[in-house]
Amino acid sequence: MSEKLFNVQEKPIQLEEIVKKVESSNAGAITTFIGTVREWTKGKRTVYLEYQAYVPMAEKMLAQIGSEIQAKWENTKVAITHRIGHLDISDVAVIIAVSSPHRKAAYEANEYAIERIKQIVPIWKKEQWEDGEAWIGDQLERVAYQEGKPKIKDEDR
Amino acid sequence: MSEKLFNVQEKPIQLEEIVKKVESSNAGAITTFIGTVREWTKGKRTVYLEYQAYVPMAEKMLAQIGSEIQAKWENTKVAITHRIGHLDISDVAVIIAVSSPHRKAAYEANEYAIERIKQIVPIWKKEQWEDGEAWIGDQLERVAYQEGKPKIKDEDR
Amino acid sequence: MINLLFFAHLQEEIGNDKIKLETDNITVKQLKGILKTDYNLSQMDQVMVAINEEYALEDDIIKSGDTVALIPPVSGG
Amino acid sequence: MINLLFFAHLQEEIGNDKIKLETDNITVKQLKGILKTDYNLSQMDQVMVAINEEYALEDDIIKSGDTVALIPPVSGG
Repeated sequence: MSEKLFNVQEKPIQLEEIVKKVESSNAGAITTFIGTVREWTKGKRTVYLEYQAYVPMAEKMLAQIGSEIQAKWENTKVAITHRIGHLDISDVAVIIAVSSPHRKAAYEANEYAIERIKQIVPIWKKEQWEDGEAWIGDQLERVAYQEGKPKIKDEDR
Repeated sequence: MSEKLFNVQEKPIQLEEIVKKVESSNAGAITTFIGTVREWTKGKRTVYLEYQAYVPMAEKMLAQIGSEIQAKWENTKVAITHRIGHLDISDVAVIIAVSSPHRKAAYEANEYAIERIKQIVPIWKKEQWEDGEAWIGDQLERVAYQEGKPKIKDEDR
Repeated sequence: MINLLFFAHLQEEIGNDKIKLETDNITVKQLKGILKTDYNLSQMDQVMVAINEEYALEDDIIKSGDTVALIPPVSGG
Repeated sequence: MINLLFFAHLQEEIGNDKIKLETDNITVKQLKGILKTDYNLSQMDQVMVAINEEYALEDDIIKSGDTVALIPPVSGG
Protein backbone atom coordinates (compact mmCIF):
# COMPACT_ATOMS: atom_id res chain seq x y z
CA MET A 1 0.00 0.00 0.00
CA SER A 2 1.00 3.59 -0.51
CA GLU A 3 1.95 5.47 2.62
CA LYS A 4 1.35 8.80 0.89
CA LEU A 5 -1.42 10.80 2.51
CA PHE A 6 -2.20 12.55 -0.77
CA ASN A 7 -2.15 10.26 -3.71
CA VAL A 8 -3.22 9.99 -7.36
CA GLN A 9 -3.18 6.42 -8.62
CA GLU A 10 -4.40 4.18 -11.43
CA LYS A 11 -5.16 1.13 -9.34
CA PRO A 12 -8.43 0.73 -7.41
CA ILE A 13 -8.61 2.57 -4.09
CA GLN A 14 -8.93 0.51 -0.91
CA LEU A 15 -11.15 2.18 1.68
CA GLU A 16 -9.59 0.48 4.71
CA GLU A 17 -6.15 1.57 3.56
CA ILE A 18 -7.12 5.25 3.42
CA VAL A 19 -8.88 5.12 6.79
CA LYS A 20 -5.81 3.55 8.42
CA LYS A 21 -3.74 6.58 7.40
CA VAL A 22 -5.79 8.91 9.62
CA GLU A 23 -6.41 6.64 12.61
CA SER A 24 -5.27 7.96 15.96
CA SER A 25 -6.01 7.12 19.57
CA ASN A 26 -7.16 10.71 19.98
CA ALA A 27 -9.57 10.70 17.07
CA GLY A 28 -13.04 9.88 18.29
CA ALA A 29 -14.46 10.51 14.84
CA ILE A 30 -13.42 9.55 11.35
CA THR A 31 -15.48 10.63 8.36
CA THR A 32 -14.98 9.32 4.86
CA PHE A 33 -16.30 10.50 1.54
CA ILE A 34 -16.39 7.92 -1.23
CA GLY A 35 -17.07 9.39 -4.65
CA THR A 36 -18.31 6.73 -7.08
CA VAL A 37 -19.18 6.73 -10.77
CA ARG A 38 -22.91 7.34 -11.11
CA GLU A 39 -24.81 5.70 -13.94
CA TRP A 40 -27.47 8.36 -14.49
CA THR A 41 -26.96 12.12 -14.48
CA LYS A 42 -29.92 14.30 -15.41
CA GLY A 43 -31.54 11.49 -17.42
CA LYS A 44 -28.37 10.67 -19.34
CA ARG A 45 -26.71 7.28 -18.95
CA THR A 46 -22.97 7.14 -18.40
CA VAL A 47 -21.24 4.02 -19.77
CA TYR A 48 -17.84 4.67 -18.24
CA LEU A 49 -15.50 7.50 -17.26
CA GLU A 50 -11.93 8.36 -18.05
CA TYR A 51 -10.03 10.44 -15.49
CA GLN A 52 -6.85 12.30 -16.35
CA ALA A 53 -4.58 14.23 -13.99
CA TYR A 54 -1.54 16.43 -13.97
CA VAL A 55 -0.26 14.01 -11.35
CA PRO A 56 2.58 15.83 -9.54
CA MET A 57 0.61 19.07 -9.29
CA ALA A 58 -2.60 17.24 -8.35
CA GLU A 59 -0.85 15.56 -5.43
CA LYS A 60 0.61 18.91 -4.40
CA MET A 61 -2.83 20.51 -4.45
CA LEU A 62 -4.33 17.64 -2.44
CA ALA A 63 -1.58 18.18 0.14
CA GLN A 64 -2.39 21.89 0.15
CA ILE A 65 -6.03 21.06 0.92
CA GLY A 66 -4.78 18.91 3.80
CA SER A 67 -2.75 21.85 5.15
CA GLU A 68 -5.71 24.20 4.83
CA ILE A 69 -7.84 21.75 6.83
CA GLN A 70 -5.27 21.36 9.59
CA ALA A 71 -5.06 25.14 9.87
CA LYS A 72 -8.85 25.47 10.08
CA TRP A 73 -9.72 22.49 12.27
CA GLU A 74 -7.40 21.59 15.17
CA ASN A 75 -5.94 18.12 15.54
CA THR A 76 -7.41 16.76 12.31
CA LYS A 77 -5.62 14.27 10.09
CA VAL A 78 -6.45 14.05 6.39
CA ALA A 79 -5.79 11.51 3.64
CA ILE A 80 -7.05 11.78 0.07
CA THR A 81 -6.59 9.39 -2.84
CA HIS A 82 -7.96 10.05 -6.32
CA ARG A 83 -8.03 7.41 -8.99
CA ILE A 84 -7.33 8.09 -12.67
CA GLY A 85 -7.73 6.11 -15.89
CA HIS A 86 -10.75 4.06 -16.96
CA LEU A 87 -13.53 3.80 -14.36
CA ASP A 88 -16.74 1.78 -14.70
CA ILE A 89 -20.09 2.47 -13.08
CA SER A 90 -19.89 2.21 -9.27
CA ASP A 91 -16.09 2.32 -9.28
CA VAL A 92 -14.58 4.54 -6.63
CA ALA A 93 -13.03 7.73 -8.03
CA VAL A 94 -12.00 9.43 -4.82
CA ILE A 95 -11.81 8.74 -1.10
CA ILE A 96 -11.33 11.43 1.51
CA ALA A 97 -10.75 10.45 5.14
CA VAL A 98 -10.61 12.93 8.01
CA SER A 99 -10.08 12.10 11.65
CA SER A 100 -10.70 14.49 14.48
CA PRO A 101 -11.25 14.38 18.23
CA HIS A 102 -14.72 15.80 17.54
CA ARG A 103 -17.31 14.77 15.00
CA LYS A 104 -18.45 18.21 13.88
CA ALA A 105 -14.97 19.04 12.62
CA ALA A 106 -14.66 15.66 10.91
CA TYR A 107 -17.80 16.33 8.86
CA GLU A 108 -17.02 19.96 8.07
CA ALA A 109 -13.42 19.32 7.09
CA ASN A 110 -14.38 16.39 4.89
CA GLU A 111 -16.96 18.42 2.99
CA TYR A 112 -14.46 21.27 2.67
CA ALA A 113 -12.01 18.83 1.06
CA ILE A 114 -14.35 17.70 -1.70
CA GLU A 115 -15.36 21.28 -2.49
CA ARG A 116 -11.71 22.31 -2.75
CA ILE A 117 -10.88 19.30 -4.92
CA LYS A 118 -13.47 20.52 -7.39
CA GLN A 119 -11.86 23.98 -7.36
CA ILE A 120 -8.12 23.56 -7.47
CA VAL A 121 -6.96 20.01 -8.18
CA PRO A 122 -5.91 19.46 -11.81
CA ILE A 123 -7.95 16.34 -12.53
CA TRP A 124 -10.42 16.01 -15.39
CA LYS A 125 -13.06 13.50 -16.31
CA LYS A 126 -14.32 12.50 -19.71
CA GLU A 127 -17.79 11.01 -19.74
CA GLN A 128 -18.60 8.27 -22.19
CA TRP A 129 -22.30 8.09 -23.00
CA GLU A 130 -24.09 5.72 -25.34
CA ASP A 131 -24.11 8.41 -28.04
CA GLY A 132 -20.90 10.32 -27.51
CA GLU A 133 -18.27 11.56 -25.12
CA ALA A 134 -17.05 14.81 -23.64
CA TRP A 135 -14.55 16.24 -21.22
CA ILE A 136 -16.54 17.64 -18.34
CA GLY A 137 -15.73 21.22 -17.48
CA ASP A 138 -16.18 23.19 -14.34
CA GLN A 139 -18.87 21.44 -12.31
CA LEU A 140 -19.22 24.35 -9.97
CA GLU A 141 -21.20 26.13 -12.67
CA ARG A 142 -19.02 29.17 -12.85
CA VAL A 143 -18.71 30.45 -16.38
CA ALA A 144 -15.11 31.51 -16.11
CA TYR A 145 -12.52 31.99 -13.40
CA GLN A 146 -12.87 35.55 -12.26
CA GLU A 147 -9.18 36.31 -12.12
CA GLY A 148 -8.08 33.81 -14.70
CA LYS A 149 -7.40 31.33 -11.93
CA PRO A 150 -9.31 29.62 -9.14
CA LYS A 151 -9.27 30.84 -5.59
CA ILE A 152 -6.07 29.24 -4.42
CA LYS A 153 -6.14 30.70 -0.97
CA ASP A 154 -9.26 31.19 1.09
CA GLU A 155 -8.60 34.85 1.21
CA ASP A 156 -8.08 36.25 -2.29
CA ARG A 157 -4.50 37.19 -2.73
CA MET B 1 -21.91 -10.96 7.37
CA SER B 2 -25.17 -9.53 8.61
CA GLU B 3 -27.52 -8.31 5.91
CA LYS B 4 -29.38 -6.14 8.40
CA LEU B 5 -29.18 -2.44 7.61
CA PHE B 6 -29.58 -1.53 11.29
CA ASN B 7 -27.63 -3.70 13.60
CA VAL B 8 -26.31 -3.93 17.16
CA GLN B 9 -23.60 -6.52 17.55
CA GLU B 10 -20.83 -7.70 19.86
CA LYS B 11 -18.30 -8.58 17.20
CA PRO B 12 -16.03 -5.98 15.57
CA ILE B 13 -17.62 -3.90 12.80
CA GLN B 14 -16.23 -4.24 9.29
CA LEU B 15 -16.24 -0.94 7.41
CA GLU B 16 -16.36 -2.46 3.91
CA GLU B 17 -19.34 -4.57 4.93
CA ILE B 18 -21.39 -1.56 6.03
CA VAL B 19 -20.47 0.45 2.93
CA LYS B 20 -21.54 -2.43 0.65
CA LYS B 21 -25.04 -2.28 2.12
CA VAL B 22 -25.62 1.22 0.75
CA GLU B 23 -23.86 0.94 -2.61
CA SER B 24 -25.93 1.75 -5.67
CA SER B 25 -25.18 2.59 -9.27
CA ASN B 26 -27.10 5.81 -8.73
CA ALA B 27 -25.20 6.90 -5.66
CA GLY B 28 -22.41 9.22 -6.66
CA ALA B 29 -21.58 9.85 -3.03
CA ILE B 30 -21.18 7.66 0.03
CA THR B 31 -20.28 9.17 3.38
CA THR B 32 -19.29 7.16 6.40
CA PHE B 33 -18.93 8.09 10.02
CA ILE B 34 -16.67 5.90 12.11
CA GLY B 35 -16.92 6.51 15.83
CA THR B 36 -13.90 5.19 17.68
CA VAL B 37 -12.89 4.96 21.32
CA ARG B 38 -10.83 8.01 22.19
CA GLU B 39 -8.04 7.72 24.74
CA TRP B 40 -8.14 11.24 26.16
CA THR B 41 -11.23 13.25 27.00
CA LYS B 42 -10.76 16.60 28.72
CA GLY B 43 -7.42 15.55 30.15
CA LYS B 44 -8.71 12.23 31.49
CA ARG B 45 -7.37 8.96 30.16
CA THR B 46 -9.84 6.24 29.21
CA VAL B 47 -8.55 2.68 29.62
CA TYR B 48 -11.47 0.93 27.94
CA LEU B 49 -15.23 1.25 27.41
CA GLU B 50 -18.15 -1.03 28.01
CA TYR B 51 -21.23 -0.50 25.83
CA GLN B 52 -24.62 -1.85 26.77
CA ALA B 53 -27.82 -1.74 24.71
CA TYR B 54 -31.47 -2.58 24.89
CA VAL B 55 -30.83 -4.45 21.68
CA PRO B 56 -34.26 -4.98 20.06
CA MET B 57 -35.35 -1.42 20.76
CA ALA B 58 -31.97 0.00 19.75
CA GLU B 59 -32.20 -1.69 16.35
CA LYS B 60 -35.76 -0.39 15.98
CA MET B 61 -34.63 3.16 16.76
CA LEU B 62 -31.73 2.89 14.30
CA ALA B 63 -34.24 1.80 11.66
CA GLN B 64 -36.42 4.76 12.58
CA ILE B 65 -33.48 7.09 12.02
CA GLY B 66 -33.04 5.47 8.60
CA SER B 67 -36.70 6.16 7.79
CA GLU B 68 -36.42 9.76 8.93
CA ILE B 69 -33.42 10.23 6.66
CA GLN B 70 -35.12 8.74 3.63
CA ALA B 71 -38.09 11.05 4.21
CA LYS B 72 -35.83 14.11 4.47
CA TRP B 73 -33.27 13.36 1.73
CA GLU B 74 -34.47 11.74 -1.50
CA ASN B 75 -32.92 8.55 -2.81
CA THR B 76 -30.62 8.02 0.13
CA LYS B 77 -29.73 4.61 1.52
CA VAL B 78 -28.63 4.23 5.14
CA ALA B 79 -26.90 1.48 7.14
CA ILE B 80 -25.87 1.75 10.78
CA THR B 81 -24.12 -0.78 12.99
CA HIS B 82 -23.32 -0.16 16.64
CA ARG B 83 -21.04 -2.40 18.62
CA ILE B 84 -21.60 -3.33 22.28
CA GLY B 85 -19.54 -5.04 24.97
CA HIS B 86 -15.90 -4.37 25.83
CA LEU B 87 -14.12 -1.89 23.54
CA ASP B 88 -10.47 -0.89 23.74
CA ILE B 89 -8.90 2.42 22.67
CA SER B 90 -9.24 2.98 18.90
CA ASP B 91 -11.87 0.24 18.55
CA VAL B 92 -14.81 1.15 16.35
CA ALA B 93 -18.03 1.70 18.29
CA VAL B 94 -20.33 2.77 15.47
CA ILE B 95 -20.33 3.05 11.70
CA ILE B 96 -22.92 5.03 9.74
CA ALA B 97 -22.97 4.81 5.95
CA VAL B 98 -25.19 6.95 3.74
CA SER B 99 -25.32 6.87 -0.04
CA SER B 100 -26.97 9.53 -2.15
CA PRO B 101 -26.90 10.74 -5.74
CA HIS B 102 -25.56 14.04 -4.38
CA ARG B 103 -22.79 14.70 -1.91
CA LYS B 104 -24.45 17.45 0.11
CA ALA B 105 -27.27 15.12 1.15
CA ALA B 106 -24.81 12.35 1.98
CA TYR B 107 -22.99 14.61 4.45
CA GLU B 108 -26.10 16.16 5.98
CA ALA B 109 -27.93 12.87 6.40
CA ASN B 110 -24.90 11.20 7.96
CA GLU B 111 -24.47 13.95 10.53
CA TYR B 112 -28.20 13.84 11.24
CA ALA B 113 -27.87 10.11 11.97
CA ILE B 114 -25.16 10.49 14.62
CA GLU B 115 -27.05 13.33 16.31
CA ARG B 116 -30.21 11.22 16.44
CA ILE B 117 -28.32 8.20 17.77
CA LYS B 118 -27.23 10.32 20.69
CA GLN B 119 -30.85 11.35 21.30
CA ILE B 120 -33.02 8.27 20.93
CA VAL B 121 -31.09 5.01 20.67
CA PRO B 122 -31.00 3.06 23.96
CA ILE B 123 -27.27 2.40 24.15
CA TRP B 124 -25.06 3.34 27.06
CA LYS B 125 -21.36 3.49 27.65
CA LYS B 126 -19.41 3.00 30.82
CA GLU B 127 -15.99 4.59 30.88
CA GLN B 128 -13.17 2.87 32.67
CA TRP B 129 -10.48 5.29 33.80
CA GLU B 130 -7.28 4.55 35.68
CA ASP B 131 -8.93 5.66 38.93
CA GLY B 132 -12.55 4.63 38.54
CA GLU B 133 -15.48 4.02 36.25
CA ALA B 134 -18.85 5.58 35.45
CA TRP B 135 -21.83 5.20 33.18
CA ILE B 136 -21.84 8.22 30.93
CA GLY B 137 -25.11 10.12 30.84
CA ASP B 138 -26.59 12.43 28.31
CA GLN B 139 -23.72 13.76 26.20
CA LEU B 140 -25.88 16.41 24.64
CA GLU B 141 -25.57 18.37 27.87
CA ARG B 142 -29.25 18.70 28.51
CA VAL B 143 -30.04 18.52 32.18
CA ALA B 144 -33.25 16.59 31.78
CA TYR B 145 -35.62 15.58 29.02
CA GLN B 146 -38.12 18.37 28.77
CA GLU B 147 -41.17 16.17 28.44
CA GLY B 148 -39.80 13.20 30.27
CA LYS B 149 -38.72 11.74 26.94
CA PRO B 150 -36.48 12.69 24.05
CA LYS B 151 -37.79 14.27 20.89
CA ILE B 152 -38.87 11.15 19.07
CA LYS B 153 -40.25 12.92 16.04
CA ASP B 154 -38.71 15.99 14.51
CA GLU B 155 -41.91 17.85 15.13
CA ASP B 156 -42.97 17.48 18.75
CA ARG B 157 -45.98 15.27 18.98
CA MET C 1 -47.76 -8.25 36.30
CA ILE C 2 -45.36 -6.09 34.34
CA ASN C 3 -41.80 -6.91 33.26
CA LEU C 4 -39.29 -4.21 34.10
CA LEU C 5 -35.94 -3.92 32.34
CA PHE C 6 -33.04 -1.92 33.75
CA PHE C 7 -29.92 -0.64 32.04
CA ALA C 8 -26.66 1.12 32.82
CA HIS C 9 -26.41 2.59 36.31
CA LEU C 10 -30.02 1.68 37.12
CA GLN C 11 -29.15 -1.96 36.59
CA GLU C 12 -26.26 -1.62 39.02
CA GLU C 13 -28.33 0.30 41.58
CA ILE C 14 -31.10 -2.30 41.57
CA GLY C 15 -28.67 -5.20 41.28
CA ASN C 16 -30.57 -6.89 38.47
CA ASP C 17 -31.32 -6.38 34.76
CA LYS C 18 -35.00 -7.20 35.22
CA ILE C 19 -37.68 -7.60 37.82
CA LYS C 20 -41.36 -8.48 37.73
CA LEU C 21 -43.83 -6.11 39.38
CA GLU C 22 -47.26 -7.34 40.48
CA THR C 23 -49.39 -4.49 39.24
CA ASP C 24 -51.63 -3.44 36.34
CA ASN C 25 -53.06 -0.26 34.82
CA ILE C 26 -50.64 2.25 36.22
CA THR C 27 -49.26 5.33 34.52
CA VAL C 28 -45.62 5.81 33.72
CA LYS C 29 -45.58 8.51 36.37
CA GLN C 30 -46.97 6.14 38.97
CA LEU C 31 -44.39 3.51 38.05
CA LYS C 32 -41.61 6.02 38.53
CA GLY C 33 -43.06 6.87 41.93
CA ILE C 34 -43.02 3.20 42.94
CA LEU C 35 -39.42 2.79 41.81
CA LYS C 36 -38.37 5.89 43.73
CA THR C 37 -40.03 4.93 47.02
CA ASP C 38 -39.90 1.12 47.02
CA TYR C 39 -36.60 0.61 45.19
CA ASN C 40 -34.72 3.77 46.13
CA LEU C 41 -33.92 4.62 42.52
CA SER C 42 -32.62 8.16 42.23
CA GLN C 43 -32.76 10.65 39.39
CA MET C 44 -35.97 9.19 37.94
CA ASP C 45 -36.76 12.57 36.34
CA GLN C 46 -34.04 11.98 33.79
CA VAL C 47 -35.16 8.43 33.09
CA MET C 48 -37.32 7.67 30.08
CA VAL C 49 -39.72 4.80 29.91
CA ALA C 50 -40.39 2.56 26.94
CA ILE C 51 -43.48 0.36 26.88
CA ASN C 52 -42.99 -2.63 24.59
CA GLU C 53 -40.04 -0.93 22.88
CA GLU C 54 -41.82 2.39 22.26
CA TYR C 55 -41.03 5.56 24.18
CA ALA C 56 -43.93 6.50 26.45
CA LEU C 57 -45.21 9.72 28.00
CA GLU C 58 -45.77 10.30 31.72
CA ASP C 59 -49.52 9.70 31.43
CA ASP C 60 -49.36 6.57 29.27
CA ILE C 61 -50.88 3.48 30.84
CA ILE C 62 -48.89 0.32 31.57
CA LYS C 63 -50.92 -2.88 31.46
CA SER C 64 -50.25 -6.32 32.82
CA GLY C 65 -48.06 -8.25 30.42
CA ASP C 66 -46.25 -5.15 29.15
CA THR C 67 -42.49 -5.03 28.98
CA VAL C 68 -41.33 -1.73 30.40
CA ALA C 69 -37.78 -0.50 30.03
CA LEU C 70 -36.28 2.17 32.25
CA ILE C 71 -34.00 4.17 30.03
CA PRO C 72 -31.47 6.56 31.56
CA PRO C 73 -29.98 9.25 29.31
CA VAL C 74 -28.37 7.43 26.41
CA SER C 75 -24.70 7.68 25.48
CA GLY C 76 -24.25 5.66 22.31
CA GLY C 77 -22.38 6.80 19.25
CA MET D 1 12.45 27.44 -24.53
CA ILE D 2 9.42 26.59 -22.38
CA ASN D 3 7.76 23.22 -21.92
CA LEU D 4 3.99 23.29 -22.38
CA LEU D 5 1.70 20.60 -20.98
CA PHE D 6 -1.86 20.08 -22.20
CA PHE D 7 -4.73 18.20 -20.58
CA ALA D 8 -8.28 17.09 -21.28
CA HIS D 9 -9.88 18.68 -24.35
CA LEU D 10 -6.87 20.93 -24.94
CA GLN D 11 -4.70 17.85 -25.35
CA GLU D 12 -7.13 16.52 -27.96
CA GLU D 13 -7.41 19.86 -29.76
CA ILE D 14 -3.65 20.25 -30.04
CA GLY D 15 -3.10 16.53 -30.70
CA ASN D 16 -0.34 16.20 -28.15
CA ASP D 17 0.17 16.21 -24.39
CA LYS D 18 3.20 18.50 -24.61
CA ILE D 19 5.05 20.81 -26.93
CA LYS D 20 8.16 22.92 -26.64
CA LEU D 21 7.92 26.62 -27.42
CA GLU D 22 11.03 28.61 -28.40
CA THR D 23 10.47 31.71 -26.32
CA ASP D 24 11.48 33.37 -23.05
CA ASN D 25 10.27 36.08 -20.69
CA ILE D 26 6.65 36.25 -21.73
CA THR D 27 3.63 36.81 -19.52
CA VAL D 28 0.90 34.23 -19.02
CA LYS D 29 -1.38 36.55 -20.97
CA GLN D 30 1.06 36.67 -23.90
CA LEU D 31 1.35 32.88 -23.89
CA LYS D 32 -2.41 32.54 -24.08
CA GLY D 33 -2.41 34.94 -27.03
CA ILE D 34 0.17 32.82 -28.86
CA LEU D 35 -1.83 29.66 -28.24
CA LYS D 36 -5.00 31.31 -29.51
CA THR D 37 -3.51 32.65 -32.70
CA ASP D 38 -0.78 30.14 -33.60
CA TYR D 39 -2.43 26.96 -32.28
CA ASN D 40 -6.12 27.82 -32.69
CA LEU D 41 -6.92 26.94 -29.09
CA SER D 42 -10.38 28.17 -28.15
CA GLN D 43 -11.83 29.20 -24.80
CA MET D 44 -8.48 30.29 -23.40
CA ASP D 45 -10.27 32.64 -21.00
CA GLN D 46 -11.40 29.66 -18.95
CA VAL D 47 -7.98 28.08 -18.97
CA MET D 48 -5.67 28.46 -16.01
CA VAL D 49 -1.93 28.37 -16.23
CA ALA D 50 0.47 26.75 -13.80
CA ILE D 51 4.16 27.60 -13.90
CA ASN D 52 6.27 24.79 -12.41
CA GLU D 53 3.19 23.32 -10.71
CA GLU D 54 2.02 26.59 -9.15
CA TYR D 55 -1.03 28.49 -10.37
CA ALA D 56 -0.02 31.74 -12.03
CA LEU D 57 -1.68 35.09 -12.65
CA GLU D 58 -2.09 36.75 -16.06
CA ASP D 59 0.89 39.05 -15.51
CA ASP D 60 3.30 36.44 -14.14
CA ILE D 61 6.44 35.94 -16.20
CA ILE D 62 7.36 32.66 -17.86
CA LYS D 63 11.08 32.08 -18.26
CA SER D 64 13.04 29.71 -20.44
CA GLY D 65 13.19 26.29 -18.80
CA ASP D 66 9.85 26.64 -17.05
CA THR D 67 7.23 23.92 -17.30
CA VAL D 68 3.90 25.51 -18.03
CA ALA D 69 0.65 23.59 -17.77
CA LEU D 70 -2.54 24.71 -19.47
CA ILE D 71 -5.32 23.77 -17.10
CA PRO D 72 -8.92 23.81 -18.32
CA PRO D 73 -11.69 23.89 -15.66
CA VAL D 74 -11.13 20.87 -13.44
CA SER D 75 -13.69 18.13 -12.88
CA GLY D 76 -12.19 15.76 -10.35
CA GLY D 77 -13.98 14.38 -7.34
